[in-house]
Amino acid sequence: MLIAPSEDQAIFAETTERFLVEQAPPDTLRHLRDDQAGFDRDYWRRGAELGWTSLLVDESHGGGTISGAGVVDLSLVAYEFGHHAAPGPLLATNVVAAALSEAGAAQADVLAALLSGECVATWCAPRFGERPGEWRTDVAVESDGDGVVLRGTARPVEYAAQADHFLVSGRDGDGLTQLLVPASAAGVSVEAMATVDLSRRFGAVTFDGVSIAAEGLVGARGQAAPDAERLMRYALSILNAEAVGCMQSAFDMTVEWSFNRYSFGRPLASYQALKHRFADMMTWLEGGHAISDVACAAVQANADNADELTSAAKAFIGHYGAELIHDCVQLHGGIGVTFEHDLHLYLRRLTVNRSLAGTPPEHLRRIAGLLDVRNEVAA
Amino acid sequence: MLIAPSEDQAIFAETTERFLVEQAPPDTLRHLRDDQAGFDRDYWRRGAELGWTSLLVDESHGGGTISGAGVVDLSLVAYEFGHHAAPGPLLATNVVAAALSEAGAAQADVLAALLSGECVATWCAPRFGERPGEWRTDVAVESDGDGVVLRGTARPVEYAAQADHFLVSGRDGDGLTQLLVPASAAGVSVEAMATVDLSRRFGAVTFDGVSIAAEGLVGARGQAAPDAERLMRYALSILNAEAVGCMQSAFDMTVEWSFNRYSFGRPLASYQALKHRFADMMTWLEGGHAISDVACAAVQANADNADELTSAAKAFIGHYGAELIHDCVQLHGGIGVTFEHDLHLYLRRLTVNRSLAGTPPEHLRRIAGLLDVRNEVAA
Amino acid sequence: MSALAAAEDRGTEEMEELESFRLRARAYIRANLRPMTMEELRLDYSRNDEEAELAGIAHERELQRGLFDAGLAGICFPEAYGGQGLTMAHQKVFNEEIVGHDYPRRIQVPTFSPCAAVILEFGTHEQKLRHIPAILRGDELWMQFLSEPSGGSDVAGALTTAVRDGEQWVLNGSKVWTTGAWWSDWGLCLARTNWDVPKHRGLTVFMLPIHQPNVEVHRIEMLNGSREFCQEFLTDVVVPDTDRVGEVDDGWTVGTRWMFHERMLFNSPYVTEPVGITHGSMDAGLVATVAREAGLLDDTATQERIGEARMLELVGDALSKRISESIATGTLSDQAAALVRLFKGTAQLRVNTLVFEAAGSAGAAWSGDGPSARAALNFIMRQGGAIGGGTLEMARNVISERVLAMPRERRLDKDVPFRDVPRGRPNTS
Amino acid sequence: MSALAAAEDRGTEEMEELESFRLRARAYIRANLRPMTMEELRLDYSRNDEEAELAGIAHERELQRGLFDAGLAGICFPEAYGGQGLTMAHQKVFNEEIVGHDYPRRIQVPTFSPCAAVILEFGTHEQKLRHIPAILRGDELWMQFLSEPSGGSDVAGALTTAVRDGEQWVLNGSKVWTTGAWWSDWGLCLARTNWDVPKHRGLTVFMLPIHQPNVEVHRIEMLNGSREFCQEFLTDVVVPDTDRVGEVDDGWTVGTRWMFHERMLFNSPYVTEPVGITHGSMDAGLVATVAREAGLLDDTATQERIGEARMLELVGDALSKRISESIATGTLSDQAAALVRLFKGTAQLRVNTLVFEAAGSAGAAWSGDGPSARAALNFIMRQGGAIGGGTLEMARNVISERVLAMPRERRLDKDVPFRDVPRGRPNTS
Repeated sequence: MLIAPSEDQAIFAETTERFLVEQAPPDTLRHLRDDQAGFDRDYWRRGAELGWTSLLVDESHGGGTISGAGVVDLSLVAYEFGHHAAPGPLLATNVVAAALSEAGAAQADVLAALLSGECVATWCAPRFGERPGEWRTDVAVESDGDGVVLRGTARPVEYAAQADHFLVSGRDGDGLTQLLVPASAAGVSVEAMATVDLSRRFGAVTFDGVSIAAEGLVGARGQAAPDAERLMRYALSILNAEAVGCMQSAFDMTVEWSFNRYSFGRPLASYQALKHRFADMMTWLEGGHAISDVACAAVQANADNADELTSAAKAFIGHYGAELIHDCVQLHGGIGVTFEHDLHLYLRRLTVNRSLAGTPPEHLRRIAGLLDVRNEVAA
Repeated sequence: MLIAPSEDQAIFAETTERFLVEQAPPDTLRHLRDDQAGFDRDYWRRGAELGWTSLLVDESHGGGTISGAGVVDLSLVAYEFGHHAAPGPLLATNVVAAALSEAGAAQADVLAALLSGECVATWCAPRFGERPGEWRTDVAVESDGDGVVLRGTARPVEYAAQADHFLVSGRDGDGLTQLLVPASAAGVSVEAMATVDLSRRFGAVTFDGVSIAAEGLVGARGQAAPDAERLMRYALSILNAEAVGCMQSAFDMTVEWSFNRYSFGRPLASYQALKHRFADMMTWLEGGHAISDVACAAVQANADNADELTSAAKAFIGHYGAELIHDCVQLHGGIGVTFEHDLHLYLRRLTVNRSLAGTPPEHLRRIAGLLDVRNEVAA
Repeated sequence: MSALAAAEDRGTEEMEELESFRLRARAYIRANLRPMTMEELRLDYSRNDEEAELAGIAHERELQRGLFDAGLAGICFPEAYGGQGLTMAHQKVFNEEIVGHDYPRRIQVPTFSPCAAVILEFGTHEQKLRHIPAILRGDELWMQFLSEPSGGSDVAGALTTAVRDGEQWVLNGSKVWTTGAWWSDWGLCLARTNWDVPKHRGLTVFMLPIHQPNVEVHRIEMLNGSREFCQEFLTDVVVPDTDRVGEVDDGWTVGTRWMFHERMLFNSPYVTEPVGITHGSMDAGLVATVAREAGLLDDTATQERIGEARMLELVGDALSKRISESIATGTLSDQAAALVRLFKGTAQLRVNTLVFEAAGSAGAAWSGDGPSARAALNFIMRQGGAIGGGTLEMARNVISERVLAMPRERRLDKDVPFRDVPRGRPNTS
Repeated sequence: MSALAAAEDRGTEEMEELESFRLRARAYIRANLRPMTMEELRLDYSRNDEEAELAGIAHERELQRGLFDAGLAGICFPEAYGGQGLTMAHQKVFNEEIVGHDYPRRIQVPTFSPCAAVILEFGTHEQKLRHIPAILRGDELWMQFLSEPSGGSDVAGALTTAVRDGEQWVLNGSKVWTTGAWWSDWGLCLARTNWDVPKHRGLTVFMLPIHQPNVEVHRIEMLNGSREFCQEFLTDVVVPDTDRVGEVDDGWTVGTRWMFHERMLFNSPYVTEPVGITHGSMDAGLVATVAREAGLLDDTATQERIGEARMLELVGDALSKRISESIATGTLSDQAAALVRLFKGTAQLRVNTLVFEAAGSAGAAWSGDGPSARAALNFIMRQGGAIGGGTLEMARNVISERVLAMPRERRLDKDVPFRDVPRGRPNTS
């Protein structure tokens, strides 16, 4: 998280944190395992009132930021989400709201409902292709009279069974097309998928010849590759900030534990082998904070190196974050691998974030690809 | 090294060790940096008298083993070579001698000279191909009257500039052909290459239309792929055992250092963070011994899993051996990265062995390839 | 009395020849124990099918009873207590013959070793007569009441307290990490009987039935959903003094041997262990399976992961063999077993990580119950194998201090009454 | 006197405005210092071209003299000692303007900081008058005579001894890891003046000329062939008491600040440091260069290696910035610099390994002097960056003990006369 948030940002983050501490304590999270939706609609509406859904939406469309830097503000919320392993479609809703806002408040009614928290939408995102700028998707868009028809399956889609709308980035000839598809449209079906996170839900969304009128288009046909790039940056910014929140929680719990837990008459914190591991963990933690913040700032500024930095953040936090929390588990001993302990809440969240929107190895290759492109441009 | 060598094996290993301690102490090794050949011919002849060159050669061709298991006996010599970072063409000579012996004492005079240490030969080895059983080489063999002609360059070739003969495994149509080429043959040239080892020498050997009569063939034309497989197993067995010797030397020196060196009034060996690293190092060391021995035994027995085990040994020892010696350097502090210290002698030897005949990543892929082949056979 | 001593007692002239024993064992096994692959023999606790587990236990009791009746149970236990009075060599023959067949898997450890082994070594004649034959018949399944929630790696720091009351003792406290205490019969329990002497000098060992109102067994859910482990709460559990094992306050003498038998694990002469079986296999092959599902099999990075997992498995096996032989030949002390523990524990972590990496995006969410599910659950449970059975940190301590003879860590629990040993952060508020 | 205090002394009304300073600096730089890329500015000690190095040093002395004459040397040093008496903000402006130009690179550290910084803080008026202007003119280049062969990470454990002899001191001992002592003029030397008090209470700091018969400078060859470091042997070196810095036996008061200035390194107000320059760059780009040579660029495993190296570089830069800001804003103590040290040291190791892996078989033997040669030499020298400038182990101690406030390691060198501190394994023969 930011070293020096503005006063408004600090208040904003604190308000969210207070809300989450009260609404989503660990025991509640454990119970959400058996809840089909994974979150409560009223909880989500109240979060929206706190500003969770407006940060990537232009003021003229009903949105608004805290500091003028919406991505950075959103990363503060995401950090708290990770810090408390909080439930709710933060990523899904914000990415779709951003897409609608950036397309000039396409589907203004849906956007308004997303902003108020009345309605939930999610993104059927494409996957990274071989080279930077290339995308893969298993959903195809074809012309059908004035409108289009969709065929194929997107997976995994966050909160697929809970979403009222899907933003689909589908293959359309050589390009991508973005559409908003109501969950109620004929031919749409969702099959639930399993995950290790207790509160998040995923599904495979199948479009079996789904007809969508031209009004359903979000932007021009075949031109959505840059949109996908931008939405992916938002998604990665949220995933990264969340994961850093998880790292911080696990680290803090374990430092505390190391002072309280005695073995052979001494606190764990007095054993040099463990002290040195805490030192390593702290560098990973601070490295995670640092690269997440730098990457969010670059996304906000639409900087040239925004992709490289988000990928570096995703790969670093995914790998070292998991190593950090696993080592926290190790230092807790047996209790750390039990369901009744809280540590795994953060491990679960981080584990899923690690594998969403490109695993660490995929992002490492993406960085190599970006360097390659840069060298070609330079040559 | 073997946990329970036979009495004869123990005496054999000890004799070699005594000889090396006397003939190749660290100061001598440091001076060899400036010696063009990297070893002394007389030293090598005396080593041959100790039995260094006979172990892979059939008794009927003048060879002989200690225990009946020549590969295992040779691994004892190789271990001592690594243990003392000893100079001399151990790998090169033994592999060529094995090839000549297995081809029915082809070139009996050369074989005899190799056995006595009068003459040195080396292998222009092929590299691993995409899949198990496939080979790559940049030397091509073509028919030329009754004989053949060679074109291309082999690199890196151990002791290329010092060798009197080259055993070449060259591409011949779809297969490989093995030939023995005198260093003096017209069209042969050697360009020296650089390396980090102080005593070993490497070169690139170019065959610029070198004509070789049919008698130069070692085995039938185009049929040498299985020979290459076998010779590569010998080469890997030697490289692995040597590298384990390096690990043992570095580990022993560093354990000793940790008891002797005091910091803040306590020996390094009393610091838990360091103790735990010694524990890790010891598992790698013992793991290295274990897999090297198991692999040598499998090569000796021509077992089905000999390739898988040698590759596992090569990858494990290459990676963890380097990590082990590097950590030994770290525990020595500044003095460990100076030329006047002895530690780097073992680091240099191991580093070169690690990268010869397939790097650890290449061997990992080879293991995957072998598993794949096995699964295909099973399916 | 050691297995060897038992055999010598009997006199070698009357002892069954190895070959005749082999034929007898083979005949019984082929006639009575159905063929099973290694894969089928592997225990999978993650299913959580309570009924199936109870049926499995009942089946194993029957198998054990069959062996007992055939004169094949307790090969290295003395005949006086229902065993066969044979040698480790006979047990090894049996271990060879049992390969590929069903056998009572769950009740080898900890019932035969360390529990029965400890009773055999420290129990009174009466205690042995009462329990060893019952154990060998499959009538009594035992658990170790050893670890405690407060204890971590420090088992001698037991807080469970036994207070003497005439000819009986009253126990209070909690034990944890017992596998399947809910279907076991007896617990071997380490308890503190004296708080006014240093840690190791105030412990005593007791035997107690698990199924009694004053013992509450709670099943613990692990991160992969497994509920194999239990925690027990002991409230005023009454144990007659005749169920004490070893002397009062001398429990650590028993404990030291107990730990030794625990280290021996499947190498114990009291344990049947099919040759070649692997415990907690590393599942290196899962990397390729999962990568195939994810469509990543062709990339070289995945191939390196597949190769690395297999390499670790092969080195682990080779190391295990080397260290066993080194211990057997006396080249290394039995403490060197910690090298295998550390290597395999670390390798297992790494393999679980490689599998998860190979799973690609399926690590986030998956359909069905296949390899991807296992990849993800094994990943979040990754440290389980680095904690259970002694943490890797303890293994590193053992290797550096016991094998390499480096200076021991400073302990603040020596030479002071146990009640004065710091057991938690002082209240700073 | 701190840089800030110096500035305040002078009174802000007479101080040069930042913008006018910027223009003056820019004008001088453009007119006098030739353009140089970051790559050209990077010092490469592995060449071992003695003549070129001496020429470089002579050139830097000239550059420094030019700056001095132009009123641009010692921006934060007091005017009384030849400096400009300006602020850290002025130094930052200078650091911005100097980007892309030649400047006296080698003599920033350790001459200006920590050496001149320590003299400024603890020297007498006479000492400062004698040395600071000479330093700012480029006439005196200084080295730290701090580490000792016996000392490792424990600099306060110095064995170099100074014995008082009337108005002078006689020094004997050995110092090591001085960069370029063979072309330097003066050494700032920590020596033991009292063996009968605890370690930190018997040290004193001295200044001494390096080029004198009683100081023998030996150049050390490193594993990559570099001979940048020296060891010095001091035999009966006579130092007048007037060249003592700070009080007798109070050298650790000086030493503590000395260490502080050393931690500040290139963030010191006394050091010119072009904005954006990287020290000991990780050379992440070398992975791709080497892989291209080896023909391995297309495989995904190599791509992961390229990406990993770049990732570590980017995170290192981000972390460095974050920690600097955290220290500047007081969120973290200056000890948190150890986080950057640890991260970058570890990352550098890893990058060197990745480069070597990408080199494939060229790691065994190579032709020519290109990237493959660098890959191999950097690999065998891999730990250099994890040792020099404070080991990573010390960084881990600092982070856990000073930043996380975990209990300090037990030290056997406290509260006992230094002569009684164990300094090696007792003779057991």
